Amino acid sequence: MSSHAEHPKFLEHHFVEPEQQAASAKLGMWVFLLTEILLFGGLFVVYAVYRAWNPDIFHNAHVHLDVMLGAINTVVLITSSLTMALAIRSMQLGRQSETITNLVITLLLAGTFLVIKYFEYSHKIHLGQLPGKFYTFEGIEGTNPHIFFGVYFMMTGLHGIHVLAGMATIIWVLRRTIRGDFSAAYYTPIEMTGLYWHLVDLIWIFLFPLFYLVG
Amino acid sequence: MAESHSQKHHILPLSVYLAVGTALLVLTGVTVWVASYDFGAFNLVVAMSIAAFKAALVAAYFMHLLYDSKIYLLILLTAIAFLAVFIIFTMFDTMTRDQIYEIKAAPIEPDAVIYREAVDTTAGVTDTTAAEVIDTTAGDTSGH
Amino acid sequence: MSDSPAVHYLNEQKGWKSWLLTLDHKRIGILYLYSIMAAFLLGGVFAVLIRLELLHPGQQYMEADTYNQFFTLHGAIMIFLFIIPSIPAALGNFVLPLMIGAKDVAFPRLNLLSWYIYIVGALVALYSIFAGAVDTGWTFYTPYSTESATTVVPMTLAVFILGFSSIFTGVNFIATIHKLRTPGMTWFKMPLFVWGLYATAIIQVLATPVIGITTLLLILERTMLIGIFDPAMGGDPVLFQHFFWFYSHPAVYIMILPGMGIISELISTFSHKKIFGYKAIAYSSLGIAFVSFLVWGHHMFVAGQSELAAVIFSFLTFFVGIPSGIKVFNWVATMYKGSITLQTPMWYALSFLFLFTIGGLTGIFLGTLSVDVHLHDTYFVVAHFHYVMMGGTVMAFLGGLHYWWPKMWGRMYNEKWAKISVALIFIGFNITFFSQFIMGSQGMPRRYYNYLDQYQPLHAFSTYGSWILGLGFIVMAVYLIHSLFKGKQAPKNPWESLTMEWVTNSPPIHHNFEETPKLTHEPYDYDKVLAEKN
Amino acid sequence: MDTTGTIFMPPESSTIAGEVDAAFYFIYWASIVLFAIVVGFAALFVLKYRRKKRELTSGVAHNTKLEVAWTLIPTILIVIVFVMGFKGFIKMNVIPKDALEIKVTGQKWFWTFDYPEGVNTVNELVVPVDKAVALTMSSQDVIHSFFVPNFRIKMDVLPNRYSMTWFEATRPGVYDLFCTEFCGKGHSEMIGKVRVVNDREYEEWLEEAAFGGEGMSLEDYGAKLYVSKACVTCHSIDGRIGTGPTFAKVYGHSVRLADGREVMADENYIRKSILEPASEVVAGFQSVMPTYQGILKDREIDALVAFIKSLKDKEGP
Repeated sequence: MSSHAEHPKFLEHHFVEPEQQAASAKLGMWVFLLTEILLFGGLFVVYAVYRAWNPDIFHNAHVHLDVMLGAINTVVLITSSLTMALAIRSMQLGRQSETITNLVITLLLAGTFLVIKYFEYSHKIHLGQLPGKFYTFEGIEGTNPHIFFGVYFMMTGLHGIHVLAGMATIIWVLRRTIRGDFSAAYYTPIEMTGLYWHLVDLIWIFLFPLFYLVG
Repeated sequence: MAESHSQKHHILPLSVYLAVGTALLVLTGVTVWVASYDFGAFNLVVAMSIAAFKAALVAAYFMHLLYDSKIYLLILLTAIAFLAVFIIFTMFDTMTRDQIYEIKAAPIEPDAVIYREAVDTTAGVTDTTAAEVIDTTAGDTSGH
Repeated sequence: MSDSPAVHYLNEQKGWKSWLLTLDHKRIGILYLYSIMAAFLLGGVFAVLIRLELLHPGQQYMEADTYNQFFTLHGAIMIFLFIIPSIPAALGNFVLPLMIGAKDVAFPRLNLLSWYIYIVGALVALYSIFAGAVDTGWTFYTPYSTESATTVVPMTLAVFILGFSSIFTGVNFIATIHKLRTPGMTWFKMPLFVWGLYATAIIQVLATPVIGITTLLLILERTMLIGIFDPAMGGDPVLFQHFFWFYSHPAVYIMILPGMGIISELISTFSHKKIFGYKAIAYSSLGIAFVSFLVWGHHMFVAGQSELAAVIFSFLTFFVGIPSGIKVFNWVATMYKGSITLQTPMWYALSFLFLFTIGGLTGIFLGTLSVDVHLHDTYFVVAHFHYVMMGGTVMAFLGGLHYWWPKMWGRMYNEKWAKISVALIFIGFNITFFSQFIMGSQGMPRRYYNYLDQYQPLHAFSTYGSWILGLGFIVMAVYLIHSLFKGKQAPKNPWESLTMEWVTNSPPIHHNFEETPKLTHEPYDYDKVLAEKN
Repeated sequence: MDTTGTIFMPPESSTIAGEVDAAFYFIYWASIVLFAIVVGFAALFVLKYRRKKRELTSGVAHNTKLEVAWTLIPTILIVIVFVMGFKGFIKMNVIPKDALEIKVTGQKWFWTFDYPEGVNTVNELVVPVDKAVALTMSSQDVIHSFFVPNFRIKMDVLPNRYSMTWFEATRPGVYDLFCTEFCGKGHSEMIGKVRVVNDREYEEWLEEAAFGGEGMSLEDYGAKLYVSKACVTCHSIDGRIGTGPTFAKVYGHSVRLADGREVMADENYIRKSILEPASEVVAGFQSVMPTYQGILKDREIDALVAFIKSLKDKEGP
């Protein structure tokens, strides 16, 4: 099929050379990240509009979020981002076992994030600090505090779904790493997973202060 | 695998990653710490500035934007620019509805229906609407 | 001499599995073509039924609720299932790699996945039709859509799913255009259709996520009353309109930009002349894509948004008109001193020029603040967007379909019947929709099941037109299907085009080109190439 | 002032209409010229440059003068058009100080107009000629839109929010009033009239509108209200099924409700159906009727009950 003398196994037929394939993947991934930013963007618009309309509600309601848990989760997610970056670096150097270790740590940290989020959510559900018609909490002064919790649950919920999707992808590249699919010459899937994971981290970096700190 | 096929990459030293990671953790501490002081309207500005700086670190080092082709940076900036357009243009409307008539700025009845259910439901027409709203959400295809 | 190879992409592999699991962009393009044609048929049937009901005031043969569901479904199907994927996903998929000399798109598996997502979205939409069709209008305005007893949730879910199909096509095309151009094809040596697809893809990836989040918020508003869009829960219905139009205005350019790209190809090819103002046309595509994001508020001049916002949006709106105008002038200038042949695709290009100019100019009326206050939500708007969407995009799509038909199937269609069909469509279209400009400016509101007697003659006129229009499409379906079996063998390059897809065989082989094609001239160098040949 | 209308525009009947039409026709003629240029040249080239033999074509693809011209001239035109539209829009949005203030309420599927004198009307807005009328509008359910083609005004009517518009009618007459934001089943029936009268007639009308049916039988008064309060939009009196059940042969008959109960249609049932329409919905119909609480006075309800009572033996068509 190919006239190239050397045609590595990972190179798909419609690409001429590995650089072209890797650059295409990266470009596609970045464009996909752009769509993710705009997907979340809609919720940032909702946040901005309603915070500007009801600053008092956002202030009165945000004190009901646990800054400590939020901060711990930020640390967890940032650390996982670091280990993800290190996983890629290890593979760039061809160190397969180091990559596996880093990916496993990333996965565990992601799990930790979700566990903490679970405790936060269940506490709120218990108190009735919920969106829309499920809102039954009575301890917040001002008009329509349910909107704050609606925005909170939507943004952190969508983020949580992205964490889950990220974990699924990490498991997939972990399996392929163990299988020996990757080398210093080809590690595009890990790199793409990394980009996605860093974006999930990036979004949390904004969510944390917006909800837990300034409200 | 022949050397010519290996991916072009710039391998950062481990120290850079660790330094950036540490900086991110320190900045997390800083943002929590400054939040305990009240700067009034500047609370948001301070918090967002720190967050933006942290985000820039992640993008530049973890996501390799600093070393990669600038097209990826362009894509990221495009996303941010269009998000800014979305926010700013929408708020042109939401923040200036009272320019000519103040009465247009706010809802007639500020409280949502869930806070009003104790009130006599037949007294005002608005409440009937709200009741309808809650009714129809019970089932998607009711009324057929 | 036959240019059809014995083995080509259509017969290389056989059986339905080889189609459903194909990674070949040409086959995926064909799969899309079948799907959108089915959607077009369904949407078209709704259109004919709507026009039939409006023949006379009062009830003809359907209830008000049925009518409301029909116009909603007509809009939703035509927009989300037909027009948006029509040119990019069907024709674009087929010709984009061929035009830039590539073997495939950058991500063939993602490409197939897009089609499957489209099918899932279409099935959810179909489900919503049978489970009690939605009646909100394709715009889903709150709080009507949060109160309506119809299947709003499945339909908005379908829109959400279809959005991802569109996003993935956009991602794929951007990567393809950036990375897979054949050696020597620089940005400004790309065919203009590729530029059109590129600008379209940019809008697809920037705008479509927002309709995703909007439909998600609407679903949550309906199920949980989160209070973002529903005034009864402290929400703001006008905010919904901002969200909706942030996507849906740029989406209009998702529909028209690739159409403009096709017209550039057709006019240059059939005038056998170098395209006038290549860079102006290319840049104006990007310009339109950019400005299209700044003007959504012109759908909301009387919606209760702030007057300041309305003024800003109106001002910016006019600047979409300039690049569109530049394109039209460039096309006309291309024909000057050309050597024009009037084959079917050129008839479509000329129809486009006529109809799109009307559609574009009537847009100026609607962008003007005080005039829009009068015309907003009347039949004037209905006529305007049909002139742009159908007179523009659909004409360009049909032009492109006839232009690339020989390449797709290796067969020629009957030129005489094709011309009869284009004439019927052109005449029927104008009768159907020009009358709507008049009744609209006379005050006839849109989405009316019943109407006052004074509008009856124009409504009747419009309905008669729709019959001619429908007849045109039936004729087309017959001769196109006939051509698949009995059509003459198509040569490699029936139109003497200079773009790269005409270098390979008709139909092309699985890998498109025997060997990586070399760029010997720019896409519209008719002056040089014709001189060499003579 | 154009009082007969043109092929495109209905007659001008308000102070703003002339300005809107001037902008409309400016764009109209500019468009016709541009259209003629584009299509005219295209047609000319098709005729003149049809391929005869395989002619060579020129490779000229630029003409700076031409390109600047076709960029600059439309730009100038659109700036002019923007300014025209802007001026009219500002006028439409700034209400004169001495305007007569009327509260407009839109609901499925009729309009209610509340006058400062305490009078209210349904689906008929009566205003004096040559006097600015300010409309403060809101909706009780979904979004509606207030549109009078002859006045060239339109404004959406939002639930739980106020929106404003105004007009000054210049000619007495009766004008169509449409709802132009899709609002459901009865959207196309949500049509009212604007009756413009001179000052003397307006005063007389106000007095008459305050009339509570004195000197009329309850039944006749009810028949009058049946039309003027827009019951007619959804309820027939000849047995036809509309958005709501017919009034014919209801009174004194038993009615099956959506929840399965059977009730006797007596005075209490009818009164309750008017004031709390969602409480007892007839089987086969959707609960879409708004309450008339606050719109109808006691005596008016009595009159409607008497009217419905009079239809108890009416045969269908």
